[in-house]
Amino acid sequence: MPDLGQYAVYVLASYAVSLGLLAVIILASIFQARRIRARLEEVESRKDRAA
Amino acid sequence: MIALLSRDLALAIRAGGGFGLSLAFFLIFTTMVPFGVGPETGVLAVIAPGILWLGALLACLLSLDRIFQLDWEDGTLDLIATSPVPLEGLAAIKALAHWITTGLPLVLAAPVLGVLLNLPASGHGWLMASLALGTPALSAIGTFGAALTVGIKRGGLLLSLLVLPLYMPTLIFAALCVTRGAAGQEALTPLLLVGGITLGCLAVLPFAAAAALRVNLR
Amino acid sequence: MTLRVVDLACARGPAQILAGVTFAVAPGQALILRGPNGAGKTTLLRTLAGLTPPLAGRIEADPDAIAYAAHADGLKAQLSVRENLVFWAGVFGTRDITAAVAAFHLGPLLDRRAGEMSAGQKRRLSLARLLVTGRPIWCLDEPTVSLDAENVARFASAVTAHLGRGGAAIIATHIDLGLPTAQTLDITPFVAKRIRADDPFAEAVA
Amino acid sequence: MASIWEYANPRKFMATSAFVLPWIAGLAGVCLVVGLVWGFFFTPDDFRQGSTVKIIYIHVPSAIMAVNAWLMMLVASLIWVIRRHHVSALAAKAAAPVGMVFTLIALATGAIWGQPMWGTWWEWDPRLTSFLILFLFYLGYMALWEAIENPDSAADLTSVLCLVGSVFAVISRYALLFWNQGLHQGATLSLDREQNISNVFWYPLVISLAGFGFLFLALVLYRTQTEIRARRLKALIAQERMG
Repeated sequence: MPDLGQYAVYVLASYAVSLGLLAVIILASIFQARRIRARLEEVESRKDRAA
Repeated sequence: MIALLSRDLALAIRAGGGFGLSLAFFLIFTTMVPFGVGPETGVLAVIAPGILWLGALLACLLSLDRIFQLDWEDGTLDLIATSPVPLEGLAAIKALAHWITTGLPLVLAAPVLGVLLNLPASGHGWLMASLALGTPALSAIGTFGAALTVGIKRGGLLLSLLVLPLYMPTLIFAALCVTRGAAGQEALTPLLLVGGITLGCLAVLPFAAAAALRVNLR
Repeated sequence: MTLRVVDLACARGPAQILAGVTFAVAPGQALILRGPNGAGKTTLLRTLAGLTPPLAGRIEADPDAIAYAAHADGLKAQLSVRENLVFWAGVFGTRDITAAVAAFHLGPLLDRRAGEMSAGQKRRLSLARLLVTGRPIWCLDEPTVSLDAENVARFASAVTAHLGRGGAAIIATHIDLGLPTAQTLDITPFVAKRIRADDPFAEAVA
Repeated sequence: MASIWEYANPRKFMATSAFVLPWIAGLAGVCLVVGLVWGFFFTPDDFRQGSTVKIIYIHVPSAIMAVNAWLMMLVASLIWVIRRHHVSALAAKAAAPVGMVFTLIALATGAIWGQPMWGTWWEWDPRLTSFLILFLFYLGYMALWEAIENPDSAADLTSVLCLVGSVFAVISRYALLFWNQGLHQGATLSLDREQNISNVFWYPLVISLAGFGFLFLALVLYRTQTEIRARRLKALIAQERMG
């Protein structure tokens, strides 16, 4: 772990916030994708059953 | 087109409270500032230019969603869209009507409120000049925002979110102009820049507003 | 000056409502649009008026020939009858409103506010507005809603007079107006009820 | 290579993006890890700024990507308006949240970095403030998408907003320079100057910038797939409602 000196808290804080925000957008995209994909499959199967 | 303007002005006076509404807001906003900031005239004099401009800007913002909403609801917008009057003309006239009923009274009332906030005497001229040059841009941008959100129920809040970022350049230059004017420094450059932005808005935004109206009328 | 519509396809939002609509309306003729509610009468009229761009097909008519009137008749309650008519005359470029006022006996009502009038009187004012547009082809969407029998008869005679002067009318309505030269067009066979043809999301995207 | 006009067909876009996406995501991961780890562990401290210089590996790339995301949305909106290219409109909608997050990262790292250097958490510096304004533009753009029911009208209106917003964003940028001289450092990565910062910082910075770029591309492709499925879902439900 490099010696970050007196500014350690700032460097670590900015890395933590940034990686955190990236995680948020990535996870949000994944969950949204799963939700839409599930609803689409449900409606498509409903359509196939009806046809 | 003249018929449109005269009707809008007549309607504004007869029904919408027209000139008084935005003036009343501007007065109330300005009187509330010392309650929040404290009565020291020294402090007020420093922030007066910015506060006066913010008051004028918010007064314009408040009356934006009424620009198309009434005509949208009673079918007038559909009928005008099928008439020889181009939608670009309609947007320009609506912006002009909004400016006359809202922007112009603010320009005239500003010095009085400037006194309320202890604006230095040298600032009054610049205040009126910057308001006179800047408020038409606020009306043009506001008409564009109103055209974008006309089809949306309760689109008023969204309208503010869309329009306020577009107001920033005008606010920055105009407030700067009045601040420098009040401090006796050279304030012509920001004033010309405010005028430049306004001319740009008046030239382009009616077309953008008409495009948005056509989409909403589909 | 005949209005000819060839193989017209109309859409409302994401859905295509009508397809293959073909008809012609000669001067002096009226066309009554029949069909269940929501079948697409309003969409067809809005497409004819040029508000909604058609998906396909052609509308052949003289430019600026079609006047459109919907339920919402574009009248301002705070303005008087005269001011409303003068306004619409200004918008459509005709100067004189006396003909329209006389045609619908609005003389005594000229200075009354539109908000203070009965449904029948308001309908007469909106018809006068149509006359003020000076356009030969009227597209009317349910013009006789909220009208009693006596006003419906007066409306029918007004349309007949318009036809007499060489105008044409396309009216979406459920009631029988008793117009002499009226054809009827049932739009049910043209109903499409599918996603717009130009919408690429109509079929599976895997 | 197939021209982008073929990708107007969502099915073709889905097939190709499904194939390409894992590679781009992998590249993004590799570049990010290499760039950040190299920058964080193996570069010396700056004589003046000490270890805070390490924040550069996130602040500069995210700021650059925040602006590029808006430019991408502008181009996608133009393609939609001119060629009715449905997928590009959805790509613009998909890119907005990603661009917003990059703007947030740039703002957060800028503010945190500013604390030790300028002594305050938030400094009304022209460049930092223009990112705050960009953030508001993203909010407005996304809010307009959500507010409109009919997808095609939403695409048209948001495209007009994006065009007009871009002009005002540029004007605001220069208005801010006029308004407050600012403490921000000069351009770190300008191409015209021969030597921006010493090489030892430069390589990890470019790699992490590539990482951010690929990450943006991967996220946009992934989210566009979702938007296409959502549009397909809406079409199916509309069809069902029509009976």
